[in-house]
Order: sequence, then C-alpha cells, then structure tokens
Amino acid sequence: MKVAITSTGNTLESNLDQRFGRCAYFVVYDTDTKAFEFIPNPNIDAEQGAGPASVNLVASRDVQKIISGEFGMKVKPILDSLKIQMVVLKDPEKQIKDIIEMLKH
Amino acid sequence: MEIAIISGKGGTGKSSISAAFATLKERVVLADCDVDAANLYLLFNPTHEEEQIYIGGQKATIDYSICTNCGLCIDYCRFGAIDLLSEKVVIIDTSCDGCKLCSRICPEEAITMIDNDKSRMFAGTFRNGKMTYGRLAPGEENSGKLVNLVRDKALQLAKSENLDTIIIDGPPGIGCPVISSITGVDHVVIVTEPSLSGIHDLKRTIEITSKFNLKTWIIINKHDLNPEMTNQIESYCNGINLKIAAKLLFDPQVVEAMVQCKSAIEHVPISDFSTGIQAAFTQITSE
Amino acid sequence: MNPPIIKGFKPYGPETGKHKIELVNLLYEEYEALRLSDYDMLNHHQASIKMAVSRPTFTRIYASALQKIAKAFVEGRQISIEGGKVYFDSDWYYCNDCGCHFNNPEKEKSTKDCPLCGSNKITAFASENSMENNPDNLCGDLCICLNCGLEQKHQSGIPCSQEICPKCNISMKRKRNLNCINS
Amino acid sequence: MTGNIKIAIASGKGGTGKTLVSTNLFYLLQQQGYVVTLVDCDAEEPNAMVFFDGKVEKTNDIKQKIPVIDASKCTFCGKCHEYCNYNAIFLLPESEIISVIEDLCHGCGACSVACNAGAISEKDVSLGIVTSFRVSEKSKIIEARMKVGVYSPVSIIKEANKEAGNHGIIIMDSPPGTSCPFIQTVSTADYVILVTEPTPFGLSDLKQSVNTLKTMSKSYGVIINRAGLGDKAIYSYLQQESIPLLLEIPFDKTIASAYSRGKIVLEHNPQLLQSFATMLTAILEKYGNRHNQR
Repeated sequence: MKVAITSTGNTLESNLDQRFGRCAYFVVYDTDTKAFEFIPNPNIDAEQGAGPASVNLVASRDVQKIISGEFGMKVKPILDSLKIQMVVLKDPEKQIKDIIEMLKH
Repeated sequence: MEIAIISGKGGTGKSSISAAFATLKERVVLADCDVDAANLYLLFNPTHEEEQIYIGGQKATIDYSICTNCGLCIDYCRFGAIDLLSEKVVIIDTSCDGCKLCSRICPEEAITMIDNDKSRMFAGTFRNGKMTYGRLAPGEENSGKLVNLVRDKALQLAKSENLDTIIIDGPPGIGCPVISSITGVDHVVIVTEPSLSGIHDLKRTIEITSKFNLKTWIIINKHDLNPEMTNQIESYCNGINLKIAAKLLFDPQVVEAMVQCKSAIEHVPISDFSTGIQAAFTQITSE
Repeated sequence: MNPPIIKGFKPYGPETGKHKIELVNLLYEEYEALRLSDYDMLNHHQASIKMAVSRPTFTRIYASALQKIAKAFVEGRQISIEGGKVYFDSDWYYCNDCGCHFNNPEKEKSTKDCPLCGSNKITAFASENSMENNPDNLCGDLCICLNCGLEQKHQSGIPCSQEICPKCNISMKRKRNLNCINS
Repeated sequence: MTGNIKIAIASGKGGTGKTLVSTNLFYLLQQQGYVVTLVDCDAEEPNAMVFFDGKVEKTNDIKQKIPVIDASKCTFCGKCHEYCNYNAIFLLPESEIISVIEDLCHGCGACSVACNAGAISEKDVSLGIVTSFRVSEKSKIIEARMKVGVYSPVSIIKEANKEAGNHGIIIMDSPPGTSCPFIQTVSTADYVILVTEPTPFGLSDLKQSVNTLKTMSKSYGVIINRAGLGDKAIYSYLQQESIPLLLEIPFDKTIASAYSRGKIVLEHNPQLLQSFATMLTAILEKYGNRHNQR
C-alpha cells in the first residue's frame, strides 16, 4: 500500500509538514516495497484550491493513506469519497524517517 | 503555540487586544494578518529586516499593437471586465477576476496575463520579539494566501528565534482570509462588543470557527456600554459552551495608549483592561 | 442533502414580540435528520447511511433536533435554520499510543488498529461511546446559574427557571452538556 | 430640491462608525422627506436593518453559473482542468473520476469553452441574497448578504447597487478596507464620505483610502468620529492635504451606548442632528444637482 506523508523538505530528516495543501514536499512511501519518493508540491503557490489540487496529485499516485498535520474543509469530503484514509498527527517535530519507522510496525 | 485574535466586525478592539497580548511576555512573535489594514506596525515600529513581494493573482492586459478590436473577449468575459470604450476594447482592472479565458480565446493572441505584484510581506524585530505583517495593495483581492505567507514567516521566526508564542491579529469578517488566519492555530479568541451588530457578527463568526474544531474563547470588550446585551452574549456563549476569557471595561486610556504608540499593557499596566487581558492569557495558555 | 426551502419559523399569537427572546437555532444536519426520518419516513439506520454518519451519531442529531423544536414550541421561540456541518465526516478515532487522529474511510470494515503505529489502543470519538456505553451518564442537560456559573444536572420535567441557585438565589438557565455536543 | 446623487460612506478600517453615519444620514434624509435608498454593501456582515423596521419588498437570489460535468460523455482529456485557473476541477483520468469543486469555482465559463466533448453544461448556484426593505413610502433599504464561504462579495454588491437604481438619494454603506469590494462600491459614487477616528490606526487607514480615491479621482470629505479621544495628527494631515473636514462626532458614551442598542443617535441628540443637517445641505448643494453619468 502506498502512503503519502507531507514533508517540509526533501530528505528523510525533514519534518512532517503540518499543512496538507501547501506542504513543501510529498513523500510517497510504499509499505510493501519499502521504496519512497519525494515529490515537490506544485501547489504551494496556488492562488486557491491548493488542497484539492494536492489530493489530485497524490490520488493519481494511487495513495491510500495520507499523513499530515491538518486537512482542510474542502479536502475532507474529496478524500472521503475517494476512500483515502486521513491520519492527523499534530507534531511538527516529527521527522519523516520516524514516521516511516512507525509505519513498519 | 499560536493564538489567533479575530472579530466578526471591525472596531471591536481586536488590534488593541492583540497588541496587549503581544506585550505580556518578554518575547513573542507577532503576526499582523489583517493585511487589508495592517496597523500594528504603527504601534511597534518594527525594524525592516525582510521584504517579500507577494503575487496576488493575475490580471489581463491587451497588447494594442496586435488587438483588432474584434470584441470576441467581451462576449466571453463573465465578470463584465471588458468593455468597448470609444471603439477600443479595454480591460477594467478592478473587475478582472484573472480567469484567463479572454487570453485563451483571443484569435490574435493579443491578451496576456500579468502578475499583481504590488502587495508586500514584511518581517522585522520589535521591542517584544519578532514581527511579521502583510500589506495588500489597494484593489487587490485578498485570497488568504498573503495571510498564509505572513503566518509561515511567523512560524519560521518562532523556530529560529526559539520563541514559543505566536500572536496572530486576524482580519475582520468571515471570508477566506479569516479562515487562513485560524486554520491550525491552537486557540482562537473572538473579540466582540455588546451591540446589536456585535452579537449578530459574533454568531456568524462562531459559525465559521465551529467548523474547525478549534479551542475558542470570547472576549467581550467595552462590556459596560450595554450590560443587558452583555448578558445576552454571555448566555448565548454559555448555551453553546464557549468560554468567556475576559470582560473588559470601556477605557479611554486604551485609546490614549494607542496614541502614545504603546499597548495598554505598557501604558496602563494597572487597569481593568490590562489585568483582564493578563488573566485571559493565563487562562488560555494553561489549557 | 436538500437545503430547506425556508430560513425558519415564527410563532404567532399575542405573546410573540419580535425581539423578545432569543431564537432557537436548528442546524442543517438536524433539519436533515428530521426530514429523512419523519418526512421521508426512513428508519434511523437508512437515514444514517444517507447522511453518511454512524447510527449513534444520527440518533444524537435527531434527538437534538426534536429537543430544539420542542423548546421552540413550548417557549414560543422562533426557529432559525442555519449553520451546522454541511457535509458529514466519516467516523474518527484517536490513537492513545502515538497521539494521532484518523478516520475510517471504509465504513463496511471496522477499525481495530492505528494506521500509523499499529497500536490497538484506539478510542472512537465521543459520539460513539458516551451514549451507548454509560447509560447512567446520559447526555442530560444542565442547569446553570448565569451569575456564579454553578452547574447542576437538569431534572427532566422541571424547567430550569424554577431551579434556584443556592448561592445567588436567582433562577437558573438551561445549558447543553459539554460532553454531548462535542463530536 | 431634486437631484440624484450617490454618496458612499467608507472607511479604511472597520468599526470607525461607518454604519453609524450611514444609518443616521438615512434617518435624516427620511425626516426631511427625500426619496432615499440605503444600500448596505457590507455583504459579509450587513447590519443596517438592525436600526430600522421595514417590510421585505423584494428578494433577489444572486446566482452564479457553475459547470456540471456529465462523466459519461467526458473523454478525460483534461483540457477543462488545464483551463481552470482556480483549481476547481478535480480530475483523475486513471480512475475516470472528474468532479467540480463548487466552492472554488468562480463561474468564469472557461471549462465550458475548453470542453470539446459536450460533457459540460451549467447550473445556477446561489451566492447570496439582495433584499429590498420598504421602510417608508419614500425610503427603502437594500441589503446585500453573501452566503458564508463564498469567495468574494463583489458580484452581490454589484447587484445590490443595480437594484438601488439611480432614483433619489442613494447612501451606500461600503465594506471596510481598500480591496475589491470597496472599489466596487465607491466606483459608482458621486461623493465619498470617509469616516475615521483620531488615532494612529485611523490616520494610517485614512491615508490609504485617500490614496485610492485620488487614483479614482473622486470627490470626498472626512468625518472624524470619537473626536476628543486620541491625538491631533489627523487634523494636520487633513489641513496639509486640504481635505474638507465635514463633521466631528464627539466621543460620548451616550452615543456609543445608544448606537449599541440599535437606536438612531440623531433622534435624541439635537445638536448632532443640526451638524448632520448642515453637512448634508452642503454636500447636496455642491454635488446633488449634477447628473449621474453611470
């Protein structure tokens, strides 16, 4: 299964980005192959609709679960309808590698 | 911890209260997100350390050396932003929404989109820490993106300066910029005053904040101006389980403080206003 | 969902002054619950699926709608239909180990483990357990003294205005119980 | 005295007393027997009706066109998604999902133009409501109220102003700030009254409003509310820029308190009534007889 994590940078030491739509990078982690990929978020500068556009991006990568600090009002119903799971972790200090480690449970 | 101070209507004393909050602790980060009418910089006169151009959308412009005045764009524009004035196609800047449709359909490719780049974001140091604020150029649409920029900068400064409290002075109203100012904050303080329009606007504001599941507090400013109305606000808030963080007396000294370019905490530390704010802050931060 | 065609109701009769008392605010979801269950005549199970909420959540919304309408009827208040959640969340959970919140997008499957750390120490949100698990602690309303803030459990059938605050000697007001309406 | 005139009441910052001025002006004009319309353009938070009783005469639902996509005709080419400048079309070609996020749509119609497959039609959605209240035979109030969550009040304000027409004296209570909604209101006005207060905040906002009005070449004057509080800096600014000071409303707890109860201050304050009347006469004499070009 593929999991998207919002990240403040493009290394494993980067922190979990607390915002979903306007995060710096998405990390797409495959729990089966343990492969991960950093995708810069093209929607940071979107005038509006950064959230839905970001859903579009991760959903097109077949992600089934998203880990972030916050999901906006416009994003939630879309994710609900796509049956993508939202995981809200309010911990801006958490590093990407920690989260990947947690997912290996 | 991020504390956002908002109000449904203007003039409730939101900025005075934000200024007071910002001077309670020795060092904080203050983010003035009322980008339409940023004014806390007047009180705190921060140093000018950083300036960033904010691009607030796009507007269409016509290259008249190519334009044949065919008027096709007038038919397509849904915002009434293109008009024929003395047989020349013109774009009315204030009506243009930036949808880009005219530029796409122009058979001569005479219309291009240019960035609105007159708005700015500033950051600097003031006497109680760091401060960020935005200024929206007149006539530009406030999309909340500038608010995000100001808040991002504030977060960044909080981190680099190791400051744990961010005070956000939010814009009035219920639109997109307000939503941008409160998403993800730890506490929202709604400032209201006991007037018919005050209570009316308070209800609309609560409608917005309740959608975000945020810890919300109410401050009733100038509560002595209308005690019955104050009671009504209180029972309304009690009815929906919102806590009243403070009830503040109307005090001309608060205005006096502003004229002196000080916060009420600095100008009149011993007053109903200052002690009320102090108590509210303690109550909010201890939760 | 279908938005209501009106914004609210006004009572009539000699005692209905315009600005006399505060109106009762019926939320959209409460209106919708009432509509589905008593106008479209669905049972609670079907209605909860239509509104994409869990059954206990539906019951809670429905009960609140009835209570508000009763209040408006008895006390002669206006009803305004506005606000509330326009869309409905899926069920949310909290993980006691890693501290994350998560939802369950697949309603057909039940959730047992935290999707992040795999812990099974998860709690569903208030709406799920407060009503079914502790019947003693049912979401009764409270009576509150607006002067000193004293709260006591509301006795069903006795209007709060007849309860007298022991400290301030004034009549009390009704208040919704915090643990119940937070969902 | 006839003459059609549009007066906009504006202020840079909120809470300076814009609504106080416009409702009292409305009251005064009504007393003097003018045909008068008050337009509450503060669509986010309209509240002029708090001060008057009126009968709803007409309500006008303001609609916007929003695309409806027929997924069975859609070829998932993605052109509409590309044309949409507002990120309002959600598209996953792999799973054949396409939908419109209505909250983000500005109704520009670009997607309809983009679609070659005939899959996009349009429907109306409500942005807000413009309501006309009949207050007396000669006076009415028009209220623009936008729905919570609508991205911009501009189109509703436009409609409200259209509804007011050109007949008689039109008072427009404009939204605070100097952004689009403000410009939308002010652009149709013959005269602008800026309401401010004698504080550094008031002054700074006043300067911004003045600069904007200058570029629009509008005639304007200033009312100082809560005079007596604060400092004198604002007076020297007015002098230096030779901006007419129309009126000072003294700081008075009884005014604030009456206003907070939804009362018309002029009803109980003959002195202020007199100064309002003098100001009004002056404005009407100077600008009232000129014909409206819009």
